[in-house]
Amino acid sequence: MTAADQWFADVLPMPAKIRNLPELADLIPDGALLAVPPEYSFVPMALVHQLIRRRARRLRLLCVPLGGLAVDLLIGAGCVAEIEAAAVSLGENGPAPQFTRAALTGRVKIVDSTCPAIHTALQASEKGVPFMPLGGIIGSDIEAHRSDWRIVDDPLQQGNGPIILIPAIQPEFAIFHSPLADKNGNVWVGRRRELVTMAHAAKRTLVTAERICDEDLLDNEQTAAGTLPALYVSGLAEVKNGAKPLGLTGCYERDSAAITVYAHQASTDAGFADYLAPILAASPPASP
Amino acid sequence: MTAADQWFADVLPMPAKIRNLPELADLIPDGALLAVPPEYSFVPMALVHQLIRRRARRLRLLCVPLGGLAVDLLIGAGCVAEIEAAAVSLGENGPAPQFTRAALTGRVKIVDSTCPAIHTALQASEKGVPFMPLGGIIGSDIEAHRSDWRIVDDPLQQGNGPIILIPAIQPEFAIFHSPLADKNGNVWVGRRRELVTMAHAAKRTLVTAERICDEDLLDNEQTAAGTLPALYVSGLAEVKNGAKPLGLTGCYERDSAAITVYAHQASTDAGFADYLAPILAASPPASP
Amino acid sequence: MTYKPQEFLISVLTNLLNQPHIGHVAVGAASPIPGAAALLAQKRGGDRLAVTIIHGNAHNAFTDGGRELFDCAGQGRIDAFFLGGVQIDGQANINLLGTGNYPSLERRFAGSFGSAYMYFVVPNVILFRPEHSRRVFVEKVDFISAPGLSGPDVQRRGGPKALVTELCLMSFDAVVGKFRLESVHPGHSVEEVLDNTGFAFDVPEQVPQTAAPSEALLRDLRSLIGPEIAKTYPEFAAQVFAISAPAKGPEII
Amino acid sequence: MTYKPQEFLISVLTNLLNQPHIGHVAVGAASPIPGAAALLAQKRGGDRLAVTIIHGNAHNAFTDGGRELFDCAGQGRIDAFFLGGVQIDGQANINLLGTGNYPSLERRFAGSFGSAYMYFVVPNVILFRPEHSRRVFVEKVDFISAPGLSGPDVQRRGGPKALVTELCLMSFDAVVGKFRLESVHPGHSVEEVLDNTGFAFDVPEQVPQTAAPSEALLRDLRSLIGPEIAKTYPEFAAQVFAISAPAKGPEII
Repeated sequence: MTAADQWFADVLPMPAKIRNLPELADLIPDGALLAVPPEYSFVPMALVHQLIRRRARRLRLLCVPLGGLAVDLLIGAGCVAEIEAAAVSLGENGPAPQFTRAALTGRVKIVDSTCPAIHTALQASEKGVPFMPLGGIIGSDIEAHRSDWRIVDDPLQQGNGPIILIPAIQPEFAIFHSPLADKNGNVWVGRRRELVTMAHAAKRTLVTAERICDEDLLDNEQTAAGTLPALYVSGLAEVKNGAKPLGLTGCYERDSAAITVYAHQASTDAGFADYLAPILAASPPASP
Repeated sequence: MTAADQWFADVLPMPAKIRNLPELADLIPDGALLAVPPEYSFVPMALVHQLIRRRARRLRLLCVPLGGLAVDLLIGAGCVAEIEAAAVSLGENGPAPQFTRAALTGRVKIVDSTCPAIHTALQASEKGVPFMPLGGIIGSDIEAHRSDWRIVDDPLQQGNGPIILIPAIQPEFAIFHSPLADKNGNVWVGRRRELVTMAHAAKRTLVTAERICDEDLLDNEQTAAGTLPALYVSGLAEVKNGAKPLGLTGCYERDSAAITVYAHQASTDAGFADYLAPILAASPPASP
Repeated sequence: MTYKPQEFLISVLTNLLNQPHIGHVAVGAASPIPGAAALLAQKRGGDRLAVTIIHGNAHNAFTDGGRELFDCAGQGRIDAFFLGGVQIDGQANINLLGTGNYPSLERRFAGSFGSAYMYFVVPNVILFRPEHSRRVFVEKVDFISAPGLSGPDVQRRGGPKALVTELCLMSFDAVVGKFRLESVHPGHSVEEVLDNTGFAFDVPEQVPQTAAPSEALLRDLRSLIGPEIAKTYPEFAAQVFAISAPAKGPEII
Repeated sequence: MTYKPQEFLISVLTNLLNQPHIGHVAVGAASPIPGAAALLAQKRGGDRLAVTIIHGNAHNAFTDGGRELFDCAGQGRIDAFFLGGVQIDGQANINLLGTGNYPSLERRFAGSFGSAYMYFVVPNVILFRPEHSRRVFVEKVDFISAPGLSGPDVQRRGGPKALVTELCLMSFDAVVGKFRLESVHPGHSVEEVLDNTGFAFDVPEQVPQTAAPSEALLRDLRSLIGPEIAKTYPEFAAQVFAISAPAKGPEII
């Protein structure tokens, strides 16, 4: 798809980009490569639930760089064919049960990476270059199993020895949930700038937000500094509590008790099915 | 210098990092490689004046990526041995007279570059890698005269053809003038994020600020998003009107009339000397 | 309806931008005529066209620093961009740096800016250089800031598509590596273009006259775009549209 | 003065951090004991030591997203970092990913995180793994998340300097590629360490006992660091220092 095609399909007048949650989830086709933020960074849980409800299949997940509850749920619900991550866990609530099981059974293809390699791969896409170099890693078994990574001898020939080149990764979609967006499609990300890199690297970015305000976030130097411009946002939906049970900076804390319950239930197939049932049965949150 | 040495020398308790303008300028030795922001981005004019007063010599300037009034003044005042830039001009006020003359006489070594190559070279230092690839540029006479850049055949061997590798540039100092810093050494940069890259890439960063406030800029998610943490700031001085006659977002506009006067005066040696005289004679602005 | 030369050029550029394959145009620093054309094309295209004017904050959504323009173009998100040149040659090589035998220059200009990159990655580069003279349009530029053409082994999706001067509109065919005269502006002739161009270019048998701006276009330009471009280029807006600057930058923290 | 096992380990780590060549220590996610040690070392060193705790915002000045930790380390601005391992072997290779024959694993853990990079660029990596058993300390790890040693051709300024467990403190000598027992914690013996370690390591003739935390250190830890670490690890602070969580995150726009 050319730049022009993409813009044609995508850069509609801004108000048309504001959608409801099911419309947003429907934009993501089965098989899509999806960049997902880490547990500490604006995880779009409501959108993940909606993807499960619409029975998304064969998704390929890129964790930026770590996976957590969202990824574990999608795996358990059968939405995932492949996952690349530096690690997947429920953080302080322990291992990610469905991920762990999938890894041991081979039901999901797992591409193991390391945090800076994932950041670097996205930065390469952000800059439109086919690869970027990264220090370290040589001699790790991660590298030994990554046939897509390439060790080359110092291309500057300055005696710096071998270095790894990480190929660019261009996700088809980046998704996240923000505390605040505006009606023009600009989205607050604050200091969570991995979301900026994700959006720059991805072909399309879909965002849910606690609130969509009338004031343009770019009209004020202070909010502009922490804002991803609408230029990179293909779809936006207002969803209250869209990160729960995970936390959202300044809005609500992580519900550790709820995640402990999940960790327990998800450790068996029956328990996981019980956890999933109300998500599948729920109506998507109505748009305001 | 090892990381430990640098920290030892540099990470003093924060209040000790707040200095006055002459102390700040004295930290920059003759011969230093200095990253200077572009005309639109927080140019530290008062610090430049102070460098001229202290008769700094043999400075090497890296314009990020464009040079303007600050660079022209430093060249005219005899402070500069070498300059790397994608372009140098006074913007809407026309050519940079002292730069132009120095370029034609060969008095200053000029290393011609192109904007994204300078950003890329700093990003390489920011990531601690020896180089980064960059698209385009092949076949430009810029590239033909850059023996430090290297064209290699697609190292991934995916048929992408030749690509340029830009070696990392690590400035010894990054300097800029911010509208606001805090007493802990954190500095507001807003959407001027080239300053973040400059500071990450440079060994040391010296900042002047219109105002140093008591509230910690990191204590608030909104201001934190546009703040360079003190971690990267080696020296900080409060200097009112520190960017004048250039503009400073939200504080004052560019004084175009004053720069027109400069452009006129600087077009002759005698006129430049007249312009310089009051700067040389002035006492540095007193710290509050 | 009479119009100023700047308004005519804005009209020519606007028509070049109002094409279905252009979804996002970026305009570099110190480019009031291209900037006004971009805003006018946006307005007349029902806001389908996204416009980024790098100069100032008024029509500039970038929040990731100076590299974002180049990154954005590298991502394929910018479809059109303007470049100029102190010299432009028949292979569409542009020189923004100086004349003479580099590095021993006779005249030195600011430098190449981002041209060496943008020319490769933006699919529709419009060369805009009002002065149409043999001083500018030369057989071969003294310094290639950015080459008009690249060999088949070089990754390149971008390049020159059109050239707009005070005399005419040309297109550029990258396959044959040559400019082609598309139209001559009212009041000028093919001969005048030939006389003032130092490189060879194709001249079709019939060369149409460049369309003059319509009344509707001029009305939109003066009433809607004038005040907008004044936020970025107050002096230009005062001079061309007799509009005094309204806008102040947003307040900082 | 009595102390809890966690307080003892904090004390050991604090002493490792309070060294002139360590100016900035970073602590990864889910590391309350290293986090408390870093803050205590900072306090007892007269605030000379810079501390970054990645988990949450309380002691985390980073504002450039998830990559800043790695970029900062790549710049040489981080002098010390902590790593662990489900397995650690005698060459200081660490395994954070799983046991078995990768990719056909017997047990799967979260993954390697940033270890494969940080181990190369941070000069003083402290391996911290309380459980001291032959299950953890093996002859050869099943999967090398990050290698302890690299060949002479590989650029590497970082690597393991010390290993702290519930039983002892070891140092690592990258030249000979071997751990060395530095001290055994009170209540434990060299034999116990030997029995529970699956790899060979150097044992000096005299093995001192690891110093117990001083009263002053414990006072500082409980009164000054407890409330601080509670901002990041409320459950840990409640459990070890009987301090309930005070802090709320800063308010957003």
